[in-house]
Amino acid sequence: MISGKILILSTHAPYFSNFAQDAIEAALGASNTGLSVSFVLLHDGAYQLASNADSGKQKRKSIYKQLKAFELYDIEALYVVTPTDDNTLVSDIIESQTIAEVIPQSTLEALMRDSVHVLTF
Amino acid sequence: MISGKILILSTHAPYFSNFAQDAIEAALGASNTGLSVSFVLLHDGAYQLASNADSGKQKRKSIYKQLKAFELYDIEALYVVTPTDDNTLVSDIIESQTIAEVIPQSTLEALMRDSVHVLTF
Amino acid sequence: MLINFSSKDLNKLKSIIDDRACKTDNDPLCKTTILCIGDAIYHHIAIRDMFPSARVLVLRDDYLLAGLPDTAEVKLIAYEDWVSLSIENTPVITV
Amino acid sequence: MLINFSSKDLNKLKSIIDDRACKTDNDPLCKTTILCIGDAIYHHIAIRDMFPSARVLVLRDDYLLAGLPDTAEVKLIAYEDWVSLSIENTPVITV
Amino acid sequence: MTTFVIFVNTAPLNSINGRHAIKFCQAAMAAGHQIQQIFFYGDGVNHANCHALPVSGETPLLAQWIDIKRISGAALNLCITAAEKRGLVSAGNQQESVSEAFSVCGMADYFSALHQNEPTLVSIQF
Amino acid sequence: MTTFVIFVNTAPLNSINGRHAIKFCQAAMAAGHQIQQIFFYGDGVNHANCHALPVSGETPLLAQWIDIKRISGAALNLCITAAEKRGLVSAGNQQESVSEAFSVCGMADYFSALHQNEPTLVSIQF
Repeated sequence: MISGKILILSTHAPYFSNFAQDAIEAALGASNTGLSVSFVLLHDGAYQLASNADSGKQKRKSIYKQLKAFELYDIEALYVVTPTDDNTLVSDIIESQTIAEVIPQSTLEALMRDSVHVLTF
Repeated sequence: MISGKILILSTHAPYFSNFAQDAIEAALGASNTGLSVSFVLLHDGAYQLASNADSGKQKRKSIYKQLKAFELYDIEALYVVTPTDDNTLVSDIIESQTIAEVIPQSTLEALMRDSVHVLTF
Repeated sequence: MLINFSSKDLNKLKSIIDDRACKTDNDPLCKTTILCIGDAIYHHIAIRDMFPSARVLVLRDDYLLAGLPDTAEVKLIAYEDWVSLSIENTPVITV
Repeated sequence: MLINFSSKDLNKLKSIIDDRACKTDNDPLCKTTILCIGDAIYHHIAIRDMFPSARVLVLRDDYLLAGLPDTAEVKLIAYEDWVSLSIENTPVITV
Repeated sequence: MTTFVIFVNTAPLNSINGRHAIKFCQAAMAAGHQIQQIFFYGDGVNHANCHALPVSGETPLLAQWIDIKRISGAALNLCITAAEKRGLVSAGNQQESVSEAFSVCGMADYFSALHQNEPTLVSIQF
Repeated sequence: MTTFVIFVNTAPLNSINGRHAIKFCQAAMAAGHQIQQIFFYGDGVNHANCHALPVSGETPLLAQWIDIKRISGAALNLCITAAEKRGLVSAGNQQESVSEAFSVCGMADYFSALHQNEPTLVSIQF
């Protein structure tokens, strides 16, 4: 077990609730404090990777752009977990994005077991 | 279409969120105003009929007792819809209760089509 | 009847309406309309498959906000259509 | 690893953990523990069937608050057990 | 012309439903319909908090509610029971964090509107 | 002895998780463990509202939080960003509806606690 590390799981679709934004702000806060942050999009969280979201026109703060800016804030790693069911909508989104590393569920499990602290949104 | 009527659908389990309580208070408020209220428990709302809930010991206001008191407040009808999937837990609860009239889904649909106003919790 | 469906819990929708009831009296005007909003937009195809007799629509703003592809397959509607639908299809039931 | 599961969205649980991973290295101490709390208590049997290698527990207070029958089949635990489990099974993941 | 009665029981941040309600009201007004009242119940009462800091770059929801009231004359009604449970109203008085555009009232204010025998009255929940 | 750091991001009414957190802390204290802090984030900040009217017959959650603080010395930390979004803190100042038992602080107060290299520190989210 290594200390000074945190794993953040983001499981909600963007914009329809505050969870995606809460997860991002928690990640930035943790990174600011010097923690090594691994951020994982899974379940409906994978929908946050849709890059052509109409957030600008609808005057919403872009979730995708905030995720893309993670590397500027020293966030160690941004992952997305391959969906377990065959959901073509989410598979298409994952395939066409380049900002998150695609990992299988077994890697997520290894990440969880190696973590001391985990937050889920 | 008849006016002065309202249909309230309660779809959540009791105690773990505020929805069951919100539905009950809305029903009492509507009845106080003289509206004819039909109150329907469906989906996870059927769990509200578990009469031996340990609410007293845990100092929670009993949902079951409030539903049981509906007739004192001139609430026209209390229904519970037969579950569509085979859920023995909820079937047992529905069978062992006597305060709500058990109706098939087709009756719920007729109730909805006959309503002018519907609230869902 | 108009059902505004904003959840991803399709079992909840199934507990409220049965496909057989989506088209009453064989009158097309009596068709049930299901409008997918919020989290439900991701499930509009599953909902259409589940309720073939219903009219299944999707709120355009939410669909575009999510960045989903605007294909011919999905029937997107604007807020002004939602207003008209609500007037023409009472009662309006939000789930 | 302890997973506090409070939702009825079993797909979410499945997206986080696979049954094969619930028992690592054949070491019983490495078993994943799933504690059903809140709305998840209604689904403890489905969760147990879904994760046969995991240890599936239910928070007693929530189970009794819901008025569900205390049978031998369900493993109910008290808050003091939850505290011990949390210490012995880090990390604690709340879903 | 249709008269709408709007019921909002979701919190501004936790749900997009409040935004739906605002855009719905704006579209209804643009089409010449009337908004009789917007009733805030449950977590919806949090829409009345005038100290809530809007996200930068986003139009504050509260300002949009007040605009709807100004243009349509719709009442912004806050359910007293729900507001008390959430600390927005205490001992019958609005906290200073409640916008003055909102009126604290009982559930009767909502349900008596439904009571009227008007076929052109449509109620919608968000 | 274990030291717990508690993270609460659900609202008092909308979820039972806050009650879980309280009973968990009480059980941990009874077993001789320490609660270092309870950090309120997201909708969890609503736990700090001292005007919220408790349900009759139920023990107010706020009183139980304050008891936990009194007995364990745990800080009740309110995330400023989350509190501002929900109108509990405005222009850096706590609204008068925020209980004095709570301290407004940044996320660093939570995350720096996790930073310490203590194997006996366990963090739990409710």
